[in-house]
Amino acid sequence: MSKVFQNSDLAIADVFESASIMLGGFGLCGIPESCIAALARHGVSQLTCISNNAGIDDFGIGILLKARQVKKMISSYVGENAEFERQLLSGELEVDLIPQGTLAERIRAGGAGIPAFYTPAGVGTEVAKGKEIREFNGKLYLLEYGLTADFAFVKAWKGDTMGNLIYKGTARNFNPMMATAGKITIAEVEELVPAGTLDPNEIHTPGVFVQRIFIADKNEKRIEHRTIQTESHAG
Amino acid sequence: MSKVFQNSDLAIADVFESASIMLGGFGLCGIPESCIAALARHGVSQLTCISNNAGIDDFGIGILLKARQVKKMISSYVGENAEFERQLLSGELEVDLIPQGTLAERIRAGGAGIPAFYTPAGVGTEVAKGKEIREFNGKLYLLEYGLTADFAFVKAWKGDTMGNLIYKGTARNFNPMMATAGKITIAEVEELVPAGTLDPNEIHTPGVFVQRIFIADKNEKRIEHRTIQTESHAG
Amino acid sequence: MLDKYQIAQRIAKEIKPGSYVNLGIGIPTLVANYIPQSWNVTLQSENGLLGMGPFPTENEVDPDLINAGKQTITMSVGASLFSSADSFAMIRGGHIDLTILGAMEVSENGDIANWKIPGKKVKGMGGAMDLVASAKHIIVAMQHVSKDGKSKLLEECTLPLTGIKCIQRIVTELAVLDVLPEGGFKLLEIAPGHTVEDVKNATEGKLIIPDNVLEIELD
Amino acid sequence: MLDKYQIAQRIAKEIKPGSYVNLGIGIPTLVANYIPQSWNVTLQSENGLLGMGPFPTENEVDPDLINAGKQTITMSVGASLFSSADSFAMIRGGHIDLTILGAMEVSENGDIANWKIPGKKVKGMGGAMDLVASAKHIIVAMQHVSKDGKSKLLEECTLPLTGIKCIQRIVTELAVLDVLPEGGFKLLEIAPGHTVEDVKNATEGKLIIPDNVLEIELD
Repeated sequence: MSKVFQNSDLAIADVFESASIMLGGFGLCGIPESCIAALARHGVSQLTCISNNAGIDDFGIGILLKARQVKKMISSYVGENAEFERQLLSGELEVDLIPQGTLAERIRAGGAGIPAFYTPAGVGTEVAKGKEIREFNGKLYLLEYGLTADFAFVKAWKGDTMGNLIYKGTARNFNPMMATAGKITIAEVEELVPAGTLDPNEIHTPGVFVQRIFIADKNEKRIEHRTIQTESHAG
Repeated sequence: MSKVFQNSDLAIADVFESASIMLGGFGLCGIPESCIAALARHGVSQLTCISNNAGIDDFGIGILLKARQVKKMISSYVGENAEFERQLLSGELEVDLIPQGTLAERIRAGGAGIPAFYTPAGVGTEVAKGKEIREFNGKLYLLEYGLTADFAFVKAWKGDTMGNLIYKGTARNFNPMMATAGKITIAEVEELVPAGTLDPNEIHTPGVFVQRIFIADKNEKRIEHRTIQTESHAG
Repeated sequence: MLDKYQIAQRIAKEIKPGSYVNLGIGIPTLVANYIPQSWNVTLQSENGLLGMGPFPTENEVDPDLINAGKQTITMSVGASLFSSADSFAMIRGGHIDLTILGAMEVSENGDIANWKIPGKKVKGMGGAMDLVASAKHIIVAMQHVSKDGKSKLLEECTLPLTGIKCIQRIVTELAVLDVLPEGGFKLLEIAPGHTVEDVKNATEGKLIIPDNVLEIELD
Repeated sequence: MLDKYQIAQRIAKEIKPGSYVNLGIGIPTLVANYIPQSWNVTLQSENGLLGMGPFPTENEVDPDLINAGKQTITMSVGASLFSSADSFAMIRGGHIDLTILGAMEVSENGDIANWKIPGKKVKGMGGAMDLVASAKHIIVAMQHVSKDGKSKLLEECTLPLTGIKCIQRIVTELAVLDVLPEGGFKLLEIAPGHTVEDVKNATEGKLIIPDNVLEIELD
């Protein structure tokens, strides 16, 4: 009955062929590295991956793309991955591009039992195609639907044995909403502490949302654009 | 240009006749006591107050009711106030009762630029009267609208000079959403610290939502039902 | 006939170890007293707390820590705090395994009325409509008959509804019953000292009596 | 003709002290360099940070702290962190005073195209559609004409749109212009060394030339 799993392989062992999976992270920041590596070892394919980005060629979701495990990506920005581009053009991969705020809100809605909501993003663009448009107070909005998935993989900084999570810095990003929207949410944490250690007032994701938790096998945290302050920096 | 006000009277000085005001709190827990007292001194009336509860006869919003400053209450539960009942029966006061989760979500939506969303609460009840009903995945939902107000009065535990807020315990309740949904949000805090003192990772309400902040004149924190563990406590 | 403590005790047996439970005001609150610590059950309070502990001692009282009934409480180990919007997102999203609440009336198709009596003092529905519309599983703790002898398990509710087709199980002073998906109260267990006939007389709505009806067991 | 640093410098003059600003990728990012500390401007990064500081020194680099362009950054005094849903709630709810972003094309009625070129690599819109649909006030930093001499200030956009009727002000290498609510680019300022005629030639959409057109001033 414990939520604590010994490693990533055990935690994701029941991910099945054609499953839908949400993966936290923005760029390579706050991505569930250990779960992704385990999923590559696990080997199921035809996956639908819901993630703001698609990783780079040899890191993040790029690893799953290279192994041809992904059938469809639901993302807002996928521009940093050449293999992605190749599979998309060859028709091996489907992609559903969604405005970032709409994606975030759809996931939040999915976890919150809101089946649909209206948002202004995408009105008058190709994103609006086939969608209900409605006016509220003189402004146009699109109807968008809540989004859930079979699994959610999230990365947190600290977690406790009851599944409570605290994220760090901008590694929080999509992780908190995804934790609420997975039928089974699997959290990999840098530090796992006994329940009662974390301040209840500082918890970002209450344990009820997390079905499994384990200590991340790796925290490589690759940096996409290492940008350093130069001497000539103004202001 | 500073957000810091010297006291409650200055912070609420421009609240006008017939204004709509959101007031944080659940029961008497986490209510903006100082703002309410200042508003009673300020004296404008015909107010629309949006608050989960209506206080008790001599505390919380009860003070404003007694002074006949409130025209309309938008709440989920108002059962603890005899003066409220009297004014309602005499027709002096209007009340709009909204399911608590719907009220919380409508305020969250108002602050988040979501004009409307669907929720299952109230389907088949008198709450559904006149509302659009729609089916998603075989279940019925009501269309509910985002809610904003001219002012939001919130109570926080700690705040900094840039308006960042941290709440304590269950005194958080409606305060975070209301902070996002007031055109002018006024925060009273138990402790006001210099910007940079609070851990960015622990802030509940980012400063962008708070236009004014001041140190609460009073933190009486009256308890509605002081319930103590007795010797016979089982389990 | 069960008293309110025994109703709470019987309901506690419905709770699964490791589950997350929301307890309403009244008899449901008493249920907490009959959940063994070892079950690792987590109680949610919809005003923004997951992991509600027992009432505080005199020294522990904190005005910033109350439950949905506005009573002072404590936090259990591993508790977390959040806003009302996040709390109802948790409830509406189906993350709470079980909701236990009181009722004035339940109908044979699972409708519930528990928030308003016409002509009486206006109070409001609080979180009840959200809870009944969203909960995965609901158990109602209620009186089978009113003080003046009228059944509260009805063909149709007479009071303003809180939610429709949402109640699965009912525990009263007389019986444990399921509301069947196709309609009707199915009798599961009878209170010690009572007969099927007693339940029949106390139930206005359609009562389905299977062959084997057990006696309610309390440890 | 302004270079990209000068465009950024000119845009910085549009920022009000004490305001909250979201800076897009490219030239908009450079704007940060021209905002004096004393203005108390707070920069939002839509991946979940309010209070973005300068790039880190070698020692300060933290892989868990990046901006929306995926560059390593620091936090300024009084910063706060939040989820992507909360970040776009902040944006969509109109809490950010000013959004500065790049564009490939803008039309005379304020439509903007800045996310996709048919036939080129698919990237995605990221947060651009949310930003343009929600921002209270938008300034676009863009090239007036493409490398092959085509105007990018058009009667109608030719590229897939990011948003409609949302752009209020444009700063290019040649000019500062407003998009009027009734349609048309109103010329406000011209880059040093250029004439109204230059701007006319570079603008395909309707250009409105008031009597007093100033020269762009950079401190």
